[in-house]
Amino acid sequence: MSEDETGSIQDDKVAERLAAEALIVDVDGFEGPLDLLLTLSRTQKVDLRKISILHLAQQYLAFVEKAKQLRLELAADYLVMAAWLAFLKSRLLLPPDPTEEGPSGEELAAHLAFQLERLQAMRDAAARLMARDRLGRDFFARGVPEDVTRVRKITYTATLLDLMQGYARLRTRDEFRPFVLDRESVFTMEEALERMRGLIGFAGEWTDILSYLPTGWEADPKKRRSATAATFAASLELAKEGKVEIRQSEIFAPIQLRKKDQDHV
Amino acid sequence: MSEEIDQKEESVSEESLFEAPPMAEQERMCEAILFASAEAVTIKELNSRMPHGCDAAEALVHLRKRYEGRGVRVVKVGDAWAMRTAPDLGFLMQKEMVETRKLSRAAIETLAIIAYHQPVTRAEIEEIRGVSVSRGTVDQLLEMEWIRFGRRKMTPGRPVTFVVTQEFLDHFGLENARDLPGLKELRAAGLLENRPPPGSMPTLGEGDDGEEESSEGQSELFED
Amino acid sequence: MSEEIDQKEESVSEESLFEAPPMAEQERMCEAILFASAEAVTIKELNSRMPHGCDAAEALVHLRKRYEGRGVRVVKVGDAWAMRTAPDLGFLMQKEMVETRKLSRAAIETLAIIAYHQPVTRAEIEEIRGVSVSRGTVDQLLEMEWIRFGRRKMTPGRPVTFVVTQEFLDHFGLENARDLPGLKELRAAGLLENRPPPGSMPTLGEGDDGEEESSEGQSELFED
Repeated sequence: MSEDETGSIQDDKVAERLAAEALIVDVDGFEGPLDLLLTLSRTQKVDLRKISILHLAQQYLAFVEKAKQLRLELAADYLVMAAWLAFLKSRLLLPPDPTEEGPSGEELAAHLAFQLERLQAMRDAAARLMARDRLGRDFFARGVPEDVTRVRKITYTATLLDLMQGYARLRTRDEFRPFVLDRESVFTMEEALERMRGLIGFAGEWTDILSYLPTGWEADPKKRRSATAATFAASLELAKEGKVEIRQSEIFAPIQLRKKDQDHV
Repeated sequence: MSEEIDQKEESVSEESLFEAPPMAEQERMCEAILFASAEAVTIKELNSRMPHGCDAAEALVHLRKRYEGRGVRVVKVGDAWAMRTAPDLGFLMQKEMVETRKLSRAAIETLAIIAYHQPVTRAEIEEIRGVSVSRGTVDQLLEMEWIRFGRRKMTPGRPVTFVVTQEFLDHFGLENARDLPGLKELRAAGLLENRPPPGSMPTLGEGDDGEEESSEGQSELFED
Repeated sequence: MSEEIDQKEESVSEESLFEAPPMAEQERMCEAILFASAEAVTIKELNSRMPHGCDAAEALVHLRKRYEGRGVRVVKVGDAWAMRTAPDLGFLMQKEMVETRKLSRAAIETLAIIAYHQPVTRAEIEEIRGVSVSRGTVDQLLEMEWIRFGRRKMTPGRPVTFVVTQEFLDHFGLENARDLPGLKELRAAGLLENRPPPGSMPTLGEGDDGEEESSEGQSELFED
């Protein structure tokens, strides 16, 4: 924790003097008054725990004076700290006044010492942290990570509001658009029934019901599906009415029908 | 810590001037290089990266043997070497991700119609939506177990009907499909801006249901 | 060869319905998963990717041991695990070295303060450093994914806190935030405390919020 550990102290007197001058010129290089105090405290060359806060306060005030002479602009917080240190200095120098309220000069000094020590401790910790073996510098991760295939499982969801809005949308739309069913590719059972009633008279032999599909409905799969379903449903309806017979030799085999011959009954 | 490493590094390079590191150490080096490399590494490159005097080819023989039967293997790729996970463990390289998506508009509308008009046939849904209902939409809703087949209608062709399921009610926090807000409430909630022309549509909750069967079917459905 | 593999795969998935694969096999699986991933993998994810009934935690104990002294190590990073090359072989890896962005002194200090004092508020960081923390510094650390937001403090204003991430631990080769160098000593010396200033000290980061809690919050974070 002592400043020697940081290795930043320079024993060389020339270097020290140069550093002191650098302090003045490079005031912007400090990260605030606490940083400046910490740097100044290094010149005392003692453990931070044994540092003389009074001496440090004097050093700081001298620094601020010098900066003013050089007409360097000091940020407000440096000046606030200077004012406070001047106050602290007077407290430390004058014999304690028992009538005075608030913390004693010693208490204030102790806290400042604590702050300095804590900041130094964090700097040391930071240095130790950065000196650790580090990923990408000292040790390495897998060079060719293998992709993890993400098996997507999609679940769909909707809220009650979605549902209500959807329904409301439908109901509202009806007001603007008279209801028209897109029947272009829908062949209804009624249509199929009508068509088959006309044709059934000719179905003396077993005939695949697919041959009853209306012309022009075979090509488009959508239309074909609709027509097939409707024709099949109509065939069942006709069978129920006793007009035709239906047979299928096995599952998925063609469904055939023929006119029910009254003679065969 | 870093000092230690520096020392070691130094000692290695010092040694390298005289003799190569022990084979076990060379094996470790090959292992680390193959692991960290983005591409397969040739023996030549291994040798050039390892301290002078190393024999990467020999080290690889040892390394390959060490990984035999492990979850990772040392393999030759062309004239270079690489480490790969064992092929029989390929099935571990997948991760199931559950993604939640919004139901499509068509599906929501179809679902809403089923919920409000159940039991309802496909033809009826198409009439209300004004477009044909794709098979996919119905299948999706069936698969989600939000709708199921209801009783067949006693109309020509005895078409199948759709009704909503208990899962549907659970998901939407409904006790009963009849708890769905009626048109009046939808309007009060600002979801319906205009008045629909009177009698244009059978509605729930407004008691103008033309089809007796549907309300019958419904109460039957939800009584239990 | 491929047939053999298929059979093996089959038998594994068949077994998984009844009992977990043998520990040696589980170790291989952990090995393959960790090997294949550049990022650390949590035990939870390992278990979710391995067949049902596997115990990744136990398999990892074996695996870690197996890799002791090798060119590649099995390391713990927070509650996750990863494979990393041995740090003493870093000198072989010039090719893989990534130039890490130079962090400013402010960023390094801020990072250290967050690591040692976490969860810590911005005001507390400012109190320790004696200067205000620039937004850019915090942003940079967040962007590098070395810090993240922790829970808010239960003090007036409910200020957000910062904590270090798993990526931080991984980068600095730490198993745990408790393994930070010198943490114990610093705590014993009282240097991780947030002593309120006596009377009217000039403090930065005004409106500093109840510092009493920080040590509490910290013990919470470090204790388990």
